Amino acid sequence: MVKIEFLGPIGKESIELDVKNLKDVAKELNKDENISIWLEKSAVALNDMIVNSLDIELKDGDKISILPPVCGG
Amino acid sequence: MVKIEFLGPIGKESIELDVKNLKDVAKELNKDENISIWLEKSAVALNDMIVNSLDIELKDGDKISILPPVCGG
Amino acid sequence: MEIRFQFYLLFAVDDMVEIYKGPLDVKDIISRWLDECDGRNWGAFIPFIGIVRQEDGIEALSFDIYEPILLKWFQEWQDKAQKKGAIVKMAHSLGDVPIFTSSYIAAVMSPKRRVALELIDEFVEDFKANAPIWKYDVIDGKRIYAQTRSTAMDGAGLMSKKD
Amino acid sequence: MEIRFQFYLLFAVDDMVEIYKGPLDVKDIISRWLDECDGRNWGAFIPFIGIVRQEDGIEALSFDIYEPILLKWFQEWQDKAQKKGAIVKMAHSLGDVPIFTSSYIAAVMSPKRRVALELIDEFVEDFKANAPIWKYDVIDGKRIYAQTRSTAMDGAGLMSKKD
Repeated sequence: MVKIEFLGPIGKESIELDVKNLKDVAKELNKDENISIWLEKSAVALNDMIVNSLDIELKDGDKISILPPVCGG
Repeated sequence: MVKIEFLGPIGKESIELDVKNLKDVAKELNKDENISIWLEKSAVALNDMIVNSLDIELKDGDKISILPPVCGG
Repeated sequence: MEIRFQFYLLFAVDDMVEIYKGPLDVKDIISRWLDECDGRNWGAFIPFIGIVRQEDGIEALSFDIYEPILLKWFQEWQDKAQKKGAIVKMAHSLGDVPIFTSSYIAAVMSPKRRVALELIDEFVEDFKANAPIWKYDVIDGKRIYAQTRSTAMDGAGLMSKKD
Repeated sequence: MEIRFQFYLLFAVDDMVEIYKGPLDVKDIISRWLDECDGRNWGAFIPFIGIVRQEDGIEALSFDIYEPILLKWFQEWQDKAQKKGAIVKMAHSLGDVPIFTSSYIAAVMSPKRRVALELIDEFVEDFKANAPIWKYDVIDGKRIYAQTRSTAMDGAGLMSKKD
């Protein structure tokens, strides 16, 4: 199982998914319209590292974070 | 009479000259080697305004300042 | 700035990143950072102090922070600064920050003036674009995501259907 | 910075230019300038703090200032800042400033971050190039003109024989 966290204004509780790679996570998340509208402008982190490809295998216990547009300061 | 001030490291007392324009001042100052070596790298102010031309007539009481290279901060 | 609030430090990492609950005590933070400069032979110290402006009827701004990625983002900047002989520092607020108070201080200390001036600019701009912090306007006690002022982070859209 | 010196304000012009005999009391100056920000709806305050470095065996730097032209130079920058909705401020030392103490603070207050970051850079750089201030190294109590670090002002050479 991998854990998906939705950060900041997405305002959704974390979920757990039984998936093998990041592509599968993307596929699952796009099924929910309340999430998919955030995805086009959100960055993705795997275990707190920003990733730039979906071709990444996942292992049990991995944490994926969805980071919507930011504005610090 | 116009007054010539030598600022900062030039370390020379002010002098007074009986001249009619800035060109005459330049001519006079270039006669003194201890001053002329500063002139090529010094800016010139007339009554505390930096000037960019020597074609300026002077009147009695004018103050000319010679400003050598600066380094504030 | 007149002190009308209590200041709560939540955590500090290696004396580099400080996160506070609510507004920053600017004088205290700058004063401590100046003390750190003392005798260290820095030639230039430039803090950038961000203050919450009164506009669009807001009473405060409010912030969420995702600390693990913030600290990684910051460490990369510290490494970049160190290569130029400089260091960077930052303080930021979590939660509500009333108008006219400070939510953000970034700073550079460097032997050289040019390095410091360039670094503070790049550091603050990249902070705005990529630090994992989310801003909300507080109006009538409600927290409204500052969507139009927010910036998609580098690499955003990776999971978008369109791809 | 630990206060080991007495601080002497020589004069201040319209709360914008402050000239001190000897080193600057950085905390006091920054603190007062922050108080001036309070409630004025500035969004960004950036001070640049210049500190005398220990190098080449100097015990202090020393400064001459020609105030009339400094104030005119400053007023032009104030006008430039005002057109962008910002203000600039500065404090500088006259005479000797020991190593590890501050001789120079410049600052920008602006509603906008970008304006403040660009202005502090331009203001500090033009200060270095054109403010009528002369720097000396103090070594063994002697005052030596910092010739190689000095910059000929805009328009220099007007009276040179070569022209």
